[in-house]
Amino acid sequence: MIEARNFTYMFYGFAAAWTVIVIYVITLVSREKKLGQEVATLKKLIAEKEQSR
Amino acid sequence: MREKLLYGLGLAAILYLVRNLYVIFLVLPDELAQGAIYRVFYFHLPGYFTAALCYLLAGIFSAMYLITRKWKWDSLAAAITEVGLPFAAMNLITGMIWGRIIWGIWWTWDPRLTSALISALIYAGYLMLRQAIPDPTERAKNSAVMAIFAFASVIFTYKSNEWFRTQHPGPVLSIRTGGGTIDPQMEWMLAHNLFALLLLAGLLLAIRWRQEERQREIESLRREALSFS
Amino acid sequence: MSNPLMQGSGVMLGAQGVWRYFGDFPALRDITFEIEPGACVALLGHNGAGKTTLLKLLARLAAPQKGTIAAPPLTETGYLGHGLGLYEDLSAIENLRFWGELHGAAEEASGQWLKRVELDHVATAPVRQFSRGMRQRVALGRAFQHFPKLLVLDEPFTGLDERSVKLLQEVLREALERGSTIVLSSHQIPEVMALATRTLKLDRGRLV
Amino acid sequence: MIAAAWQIARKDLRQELRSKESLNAALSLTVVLLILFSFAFDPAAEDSKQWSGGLLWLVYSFAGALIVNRSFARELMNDCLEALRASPVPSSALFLGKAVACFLILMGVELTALPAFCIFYDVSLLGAPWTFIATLALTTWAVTVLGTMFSALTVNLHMRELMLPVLVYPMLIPPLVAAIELTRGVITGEPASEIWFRLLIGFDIIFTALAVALAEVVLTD
Repeated sequence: MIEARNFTYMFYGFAAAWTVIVIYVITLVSREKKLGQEVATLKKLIAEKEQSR
Repeated sequence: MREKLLYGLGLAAILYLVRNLYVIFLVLPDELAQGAIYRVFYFHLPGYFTAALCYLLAGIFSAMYLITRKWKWDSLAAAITEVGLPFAAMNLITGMIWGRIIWGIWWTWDPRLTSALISALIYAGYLMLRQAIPDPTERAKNSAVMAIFAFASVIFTYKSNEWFRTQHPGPVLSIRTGGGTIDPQMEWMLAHNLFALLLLAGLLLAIRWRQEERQREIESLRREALSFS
Repeated sequence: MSNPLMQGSGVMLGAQGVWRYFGDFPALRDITFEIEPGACVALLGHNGAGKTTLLKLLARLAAPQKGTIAAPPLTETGYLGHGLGLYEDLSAIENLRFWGELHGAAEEASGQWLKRVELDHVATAPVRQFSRGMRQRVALGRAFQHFPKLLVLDEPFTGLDERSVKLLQEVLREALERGSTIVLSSHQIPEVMALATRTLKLDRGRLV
Repeated sequence: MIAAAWQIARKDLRQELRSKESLNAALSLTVVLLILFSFAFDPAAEDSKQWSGGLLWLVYSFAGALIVNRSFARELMNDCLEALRASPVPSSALFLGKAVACFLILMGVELTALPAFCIFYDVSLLGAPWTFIATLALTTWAVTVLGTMFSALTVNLHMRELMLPVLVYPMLIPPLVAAIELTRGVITGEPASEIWFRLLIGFDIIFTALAVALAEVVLTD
């Protein structure tokens, strides 16, 4: 169905569109991890403080 | 429960997009004048609408924050602005690639392109402002005000640009033209893909929103860890 | 308008179930109190207990997220925060006139204040050239020159030289005699206790 | 309200005239930029009349960023901003007073630098002086009203000098484009479309109203 005319650029277009989304999803996932770690350390810190009081 | 809902939403969005890609590539015919390249249009236009909807909602959520002073609106506004930007980037990049073929240049200072770029810059500025304010209350308040100004100037830029000559193709959707300029089959595909992108944006929003709430939780935990010592 | 002759004029001052948050973190938790007109209240507590936050609420610099604050309007409030609130490039008299105009003080009040704090000879010199003690004496005028019914002072004794401490005690006593209500926070317990008619103590955002 | 706004504006102007902090900086920046641009773009070129108006507005908007930056920043020393908030002045009056002071200072800088521009780039604005003055006033107000608002929004940031232009310039593009087109019309003698004036006036009205309405929110905690 697809003719060859401009086919490469069409491919670039789709690749670019999806790369943007994929990169964003990757940043989201990495942030998710970082946030989880941070909550854990802070909660530990506060628990230690409560004990030492 | 919420986790499962998110996974479900993600799966639905991906399946829908795959189905749309199949139709775009293998079912729909080429456009006569442009050949295969016209297909980026199925992401170009829905990407733009998704971003525009995000901008609009960011303005509404920010106004809601200022009225109710409930944190949820602040987090929602932050999340949706950020989610809107990749879709704006999708719109700009596919547009540039299309322009390279049809106009022979990557970029032209056409009013519509310019206003799309300016809007993206303004909202990137909004995210920068959020990053720079450490106090959560001040951050929520000031960025909500900025979002309202941003929305006003996006509308203003867009409207003022409509007055000028443009080499960008005019409206094609039948809602604006009264029908006739676009094959109904193609228009249906646009609607399908817009729906798919909105689904994806909704999923990203849900994830980002939760992160924003957790970020605030971290800030108050940190404050608690540092105080009363 | 405030009038020095309105002896014992009552002000409504108090808090009812007040909460104020930093993010999700409550800096003030369920604060309720009432202050009778003409009282001098010392607000005590450790650093970070919420003293400054509470004073800002009383001076209507901020609003609570929950609960209500009763306080006189801004025209009848004198607020002195951590900063002196003086413009370095303007002279002492220009500074006082500016703040006086904004608060609706009488026109001659600024000059009288400078005479009162023995700075009338340098009234036209820019504040930039003043020593710290001199600045503090000018800055007091910002809160006092319009004879407010409510004075809200955040750590007014901190960093004052001896002369200014005496002066501050004097003007506070005068204000009390005029019928003003005073709320102040302080670390200098002896100086404050000489004046205070009652104390409020904050601990971790709670009244104790 | 107007009286209070004027008191604030007078105080700001007096402070600025004493210290000349932003006046000197803005004025020397404009002159330096005008000289620098003359190397990038040849003022003797035939088409110089087409772009010299745009260059002028570029330079003016840089000067504007310097001036509005100081507007709320000058209240930081000795916590004057807090003292102002504790005073009975309505926030909208405080905002308007500061915006008016910025407007007058920026107008002063622009008018002082104007002869240098006319001489360096061999430009005459006398063809349509009133069009130019109206453009100057409307655009300067657009720059100062939005700039002062963002000066208030960014006043507590460490990087406010950097943040302010990044946030404000994209929003100022429509009025600056209008000013460039109108000024080009004055310089070349072929009057620009009236639509640009409407754009400027519309921008001024909308953003002044928005800023005054939101001043209360921005200036109270």
